[in-house]
Amino acid sequence: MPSIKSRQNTGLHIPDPICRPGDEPDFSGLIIPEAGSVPRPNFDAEEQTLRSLPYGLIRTLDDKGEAKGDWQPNASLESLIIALKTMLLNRAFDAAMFAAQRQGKTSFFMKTSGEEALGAVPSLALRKDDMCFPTYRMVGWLLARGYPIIDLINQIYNNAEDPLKGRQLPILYSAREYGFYSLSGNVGSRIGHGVGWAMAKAYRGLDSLAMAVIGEGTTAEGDYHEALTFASVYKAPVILCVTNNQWAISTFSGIAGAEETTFAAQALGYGIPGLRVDGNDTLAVWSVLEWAAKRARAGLGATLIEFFTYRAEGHSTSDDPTKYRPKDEPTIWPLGDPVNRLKQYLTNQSAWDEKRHQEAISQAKLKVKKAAKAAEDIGILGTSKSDIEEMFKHVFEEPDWRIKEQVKEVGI
Amino acid sequence: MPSIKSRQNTGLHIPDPICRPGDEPDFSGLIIPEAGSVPRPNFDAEEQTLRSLPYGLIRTLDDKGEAKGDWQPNASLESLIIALKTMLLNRAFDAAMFAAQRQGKTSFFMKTSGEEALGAVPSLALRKDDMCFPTYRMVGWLLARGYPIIDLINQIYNNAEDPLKGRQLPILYSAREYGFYSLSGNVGSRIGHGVGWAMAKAYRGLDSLAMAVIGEGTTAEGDYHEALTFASVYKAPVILCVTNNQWAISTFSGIAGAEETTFAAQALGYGIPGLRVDGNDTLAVWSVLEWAAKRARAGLGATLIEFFTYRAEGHSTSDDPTKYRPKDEPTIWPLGDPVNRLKQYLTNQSAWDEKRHQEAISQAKLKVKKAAKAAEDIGILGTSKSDIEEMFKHVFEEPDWRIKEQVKEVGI
Amino acid sequence: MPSMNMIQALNSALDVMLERDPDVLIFGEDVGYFGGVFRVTDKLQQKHGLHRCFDAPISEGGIVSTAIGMGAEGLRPVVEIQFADYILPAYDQLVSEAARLRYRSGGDFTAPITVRSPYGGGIYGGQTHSQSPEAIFAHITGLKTVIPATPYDAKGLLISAIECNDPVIFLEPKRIYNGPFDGHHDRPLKSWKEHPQADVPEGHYIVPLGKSRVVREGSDVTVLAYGTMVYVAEAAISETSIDAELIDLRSIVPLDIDAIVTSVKKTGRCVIVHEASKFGGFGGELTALIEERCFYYLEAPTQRVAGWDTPYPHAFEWDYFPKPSRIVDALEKAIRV
Amino acid sequence: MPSMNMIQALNSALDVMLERDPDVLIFGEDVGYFGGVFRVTDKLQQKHGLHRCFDAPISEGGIVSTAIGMGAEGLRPVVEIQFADYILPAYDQLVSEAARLRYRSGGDFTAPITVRSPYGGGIYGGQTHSQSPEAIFAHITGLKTVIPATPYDAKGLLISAIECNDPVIFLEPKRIYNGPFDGHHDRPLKSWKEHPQADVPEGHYIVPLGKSRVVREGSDVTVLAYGTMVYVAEAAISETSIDAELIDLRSIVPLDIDAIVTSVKKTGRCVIVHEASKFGGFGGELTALIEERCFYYLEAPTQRVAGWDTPYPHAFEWDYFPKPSRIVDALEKAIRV
Ligand SMILES: Cc1ncc(C[n+]2csc(CCOP(=O)(O)OP(=O)(O)O)c2C)c(N)n1
Ligand SMILES: Cc1ncc(C[n+]2csc(CCOP(=O)(O)OP(=O)(O)O)c2C)c(N)n1
Ligand SMILES: [Mg+2]
Ligand SMILES: [Mg+2]
Repeated sequence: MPSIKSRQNTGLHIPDPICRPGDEPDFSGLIIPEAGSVPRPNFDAEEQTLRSLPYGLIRTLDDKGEAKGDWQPNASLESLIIALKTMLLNRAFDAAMFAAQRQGKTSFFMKTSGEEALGAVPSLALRKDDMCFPTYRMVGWLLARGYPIIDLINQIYNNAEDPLKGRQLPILYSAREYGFYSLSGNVGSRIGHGVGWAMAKAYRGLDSLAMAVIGEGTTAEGDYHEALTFASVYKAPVILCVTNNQWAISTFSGIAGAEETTFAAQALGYGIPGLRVDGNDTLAVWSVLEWAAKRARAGLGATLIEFFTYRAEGHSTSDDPTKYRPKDEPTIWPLGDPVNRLKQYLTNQSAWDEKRHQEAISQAKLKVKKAAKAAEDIGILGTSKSDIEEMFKHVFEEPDWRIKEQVKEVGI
Repeated sequence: MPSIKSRQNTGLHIPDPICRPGDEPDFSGLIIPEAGSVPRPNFDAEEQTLRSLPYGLIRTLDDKGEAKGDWQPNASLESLIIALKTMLLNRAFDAAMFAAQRQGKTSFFMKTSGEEALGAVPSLALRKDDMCFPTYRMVGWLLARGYPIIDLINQIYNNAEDPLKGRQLPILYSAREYGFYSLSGNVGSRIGHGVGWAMAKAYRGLDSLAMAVIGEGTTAEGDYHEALTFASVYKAPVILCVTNNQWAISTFSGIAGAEETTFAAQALGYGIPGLRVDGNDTLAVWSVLEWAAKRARAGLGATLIEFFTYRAEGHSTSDDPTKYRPKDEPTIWPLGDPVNRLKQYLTNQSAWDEKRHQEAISQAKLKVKKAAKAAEDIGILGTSKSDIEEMFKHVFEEPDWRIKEQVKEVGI
Repeated sequence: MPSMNMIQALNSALDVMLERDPDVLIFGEDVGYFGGVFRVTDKLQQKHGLHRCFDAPISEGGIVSTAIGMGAEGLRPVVEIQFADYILPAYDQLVSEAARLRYRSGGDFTAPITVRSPYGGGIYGGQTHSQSPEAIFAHITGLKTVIPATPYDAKGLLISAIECNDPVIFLEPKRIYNGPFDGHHDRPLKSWKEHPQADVPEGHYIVPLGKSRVVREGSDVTVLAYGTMVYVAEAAISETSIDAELIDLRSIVPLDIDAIVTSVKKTGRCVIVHEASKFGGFGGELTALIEERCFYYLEAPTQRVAGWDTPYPHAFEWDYFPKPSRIVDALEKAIRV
Repeated sequence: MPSMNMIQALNSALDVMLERDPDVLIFGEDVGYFGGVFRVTDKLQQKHGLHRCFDAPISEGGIVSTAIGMGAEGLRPVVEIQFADYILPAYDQLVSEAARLRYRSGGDFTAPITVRSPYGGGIYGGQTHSQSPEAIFAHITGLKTVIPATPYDAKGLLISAIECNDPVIFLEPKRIYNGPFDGHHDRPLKSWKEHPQADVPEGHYIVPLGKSRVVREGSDVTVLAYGTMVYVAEAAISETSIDAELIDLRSIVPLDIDAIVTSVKKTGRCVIVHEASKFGGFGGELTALIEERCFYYLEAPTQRVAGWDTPYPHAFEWDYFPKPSRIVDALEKAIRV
């Protein structure tokens, strides 16, 4: 048995990020192509012609907020303004709920900071009959579609009006009518449901689609490969997305494979297009979704999209990111902030200005405040909850004798 | 609810092979590059420079049995003759054991027909301290290393000398001393063990490696992706191989994704080299293994190799392939037969001739016959088996009270 | 009425449901053109179309996951896992997703899927083609687990499972696909032909989930079994002069607790038989339920006859498989006092 | 002797083993630089090196699979699954591979791995951070399942698990990481500081697998518990005048059957407590074992107090979690006759 010392001469490679707390944050190794430099193929291009896309980075908005190149969405300025407002609402919502958790009104919360475009934009770019299989950082999808904020907060507070009846951890929403599939604490385990859903739509001869999203850390789960395989084999009308926000709790993306290649490159293994996109660039995000949706609706199958972004804050209310990465890393993220970049673009287009922006922020805060107040009036975790019978419902469609006996035992 | 009829207008794509029983077999869609046409990069080439390899097909032996191009193994003619003899032995073994199953001497058997190179060659090309994580079609590995044939048959007959003590289905061998990891009926579930084993070797600072093999059908399992992920992230010294023999029981490779791209292309998603090789071409197989082994031992990490071959007979003794594919498909497989091709090459090199070939066949048959006779003398399934105590051993290192009580209950 | 073996009965159930309900579709490894390694889906693709019954990649997790998504959308997928031993890669999908979807979404999404899988031993399948995993499903709230023991039940229960709006694990005792097997492996094989339970109607009918079947009435002792063990127990009983009441549970979730309790209160004694390893198996739950509900009626400890606490060993098939003589011993023990 | 909470005790066990045995290494999600979401591996990477304690991809199947390969080679990997709820994607690897490797290879290969995972409820973790999956491991031949309930045991049992040549599932009751929790969620939290079982030696010592611990001797009724439930049961007992004998099982495989039988024969009554759902839970097996071995000593039916047969509901945490009053009821029922 070799001594411990000899093990120090290990040949085992363990990826390790270049910066840790106390170090100067450094993104100099990041290659960021110019906005507009990636050409946009026809939506029905053969996969063989698309094999360089995973290694590029589709960007539309440049540093000055100008839209460059082919990847221009079919989105009106009005709808882009809605996207911006949704992101601002998302931010106000996150701030309020984060504070509420700190005040003990709920047990847990997760913010979307830095990734706001990735909830709002797909919600607007896709159709009402499409279904999103989201991650826990996509509340923007619901906000964009007008889901009542109070219901989000009722769920977070698990109060008597919680649409999920107190059964779920905060933020694990479900809203079928809004195209938002049931979340769960397990990461990755619903990506294949998106494929199955999409196959069902194709089976019915309909042209609606599914979008299923996973974090870059979670791509290591077997579920992800299985979903990609089924999507490819059956040409399912599904848009599979990886939100590469560089971090998975305390773990940098190198532990998920980012040292070796891009996440979009996974597409090559399944013979489907793989797009790598600046996730903080609303126009680019919108445009790639349009492209992939057109492809899916035309029966040409799945697309994999890597949204390249940055998780600007902690993983959740249980996390302190300064324990494992430089404190100011978020502020120097070279792809900027999705809100600022869209704001700049709309301002350049004379469709927006600082005053309207501040108004929108105030309105967003007010909306959230009102909803939070109303929800709080109903109650918060510990002071109000659904009827205890709800604990026993929906295990099955009809309760069996075990449930019936246990309901009695509880004395309901 | 749309009527059944409207469902006939389904948009769901289900891959279906072009030929079924009764059809003329047809491989005209198969693109087969000329032998020698794929250049051999340096073993330490950067992954970025290797991205076309998964779309080619590395071939060395041409139709006339001449060795072409850069992918030439460092194998002597003597060792190639050993490979050939091993393949002939494999064939004799398969024939004898298939017949034995038909005669009721065992419950089950699986042949290697058409894939003989893929057991024998790695066994010879890799080192004694390397470990193979095989599929059930790789008995050639053991034969090449001189594992006693009688012990293989004792295992298949589950007789009193069965090294696995009657616990395993026939052919699910385990032979640590011969670098052959324990097989199991579950497909795919040991590929990650190969990665773990390789990581252990690297951890110890050793330069031995693991080779882990999976069928093309089984690549759809999540285990496969997880193994590739870990292999890539930790740069494990492992050679991951996909035996693409076109079929998974009755299912053609299109159901595993072959309609969309090659299996070697999966490598691109992990940033590791992906080689696609004519699996019936002994020289090419040997050469790619050398290349990948050199890379692994140098600390450059994993390689994925697709062995392109054809399962020339039924899946197992339980299977009749004429139920789902044209009867004569095997005979027109355009990449020929590994034995014939190597024979032709060695003959061209004046290292072999028909007479020696026939002698080798006779010797192989004799060896197997002797071993089978000796094994049969010990006993066959139903007439001889390990001590019944063996049923209860090795559940744990030390039996707990349950085992002890049950041993008593059985009355041992 | 046609006589069907269990495979034909299952095939008929699938055929009927494909015909009746356009939302039903079937997929799994080798189930399409080939019709399944046990032929349960034979000719269904040819009859109903490529998209109604098709092959799937070798990915049990992917199969179940895809089925859940389809089920959430509104289809009623029926998937086959080639052997129950290979259901484990899909265990997370079944437990964390299928079983929990209705509850966690407040009924917003459901998983009306059926997961068929041949299970159990006695076919020289060795460690990985012989296991009986029912206990790991019985413990999971939100899953139903059904195990037919006759062709009639196989069809009627499978139709019930497909029509059920909850996820159902449907375990098919493969040893009795072709004939009832009484555990005497050295005697001639029986076929279903002569068996009254092989009279299977052509069309649609159901056997409700959660209702057991009294195979044989009796007053000395209650015997609880399911799957192949129903016949092994029947044989064992017939080899004694004990007047045992044999109950085929048919489904372990929902469990027909009333029938069990009524019978045990009548007989005061109970023997439970299953193929799975004893420790932590479903027999423990049954024993506990009986003790909780029939304690003052019990005249002897409940006996469990089960597989040993070892993996399923190929060459020791008949040493491992709970054989009639072990059940006879248990019956005698149960009535001794 | 230093006072340690359970996290510190576990950390110390890992530290000791990394120091003693170069074949020991640790990996799992977030266990490296950060030291684990519950801090159990805090500073181990910094102290022992990047390759001795490192982060893994989010892939529980991959983590266990990799560990098995390392274990087969000769290393002793200790892996963390961040929450026991997330162990399911690795279930096939644990059952079909880790548990079976020694047996099927005739001892040629073994899997001396330890799979640590925080489990159980009472922390407002909701459905997917609160489950107790021990029953699905107990049924699997070839796996050991260990559940410590004190800092002293946590360290001694973890060292035993790592040194064990069989695969061990090591479930850590996360509710008592920082202090014993008696189920009275509305009372002030206790810390380990004052607890005698928090005196934990710095160095190497073991608590053997398969030996239970008598928490409290008594003669009226035997109470079997493990994990957090040991303290809830202790509180319940103290709220009655019943002289109960409380046994902390410590490991459910191997199970200390002798201690259980001796105690139940003495008291003639038994209450079993676990957090997992009742149906098909480990309490069923315990009840059956006791009935089989102590039937003629039993004066009342064994009582099971367990989680309801529903998923673990976030807002109903304290309605779901088996609380002292439910155990009090069971104790009273058990001694009534
Ligand atoms: C199956 C499973 N394993 C582990 C966890 C614990 N966990 C929750 S979030 C998370 C990190 C996910 O990272 P990523 O996929 O990158 O998503 P992000 O949080 O960055 O959006 C982990 C490991 C889990 N919830 N489910
Ligand atoms: C986990 C698992 N699922 C399913 C099976 C049943 N099965 C055995 S072999 C096989 C086909 C494997 O095909 P492939 O991977 O192409 O290997 P080949 O037989 O062609 O060598 C299947 C589905 C199994 N053994 N294990
Ligand atoms: Mg992330
Ligand atoms: Mg194959």
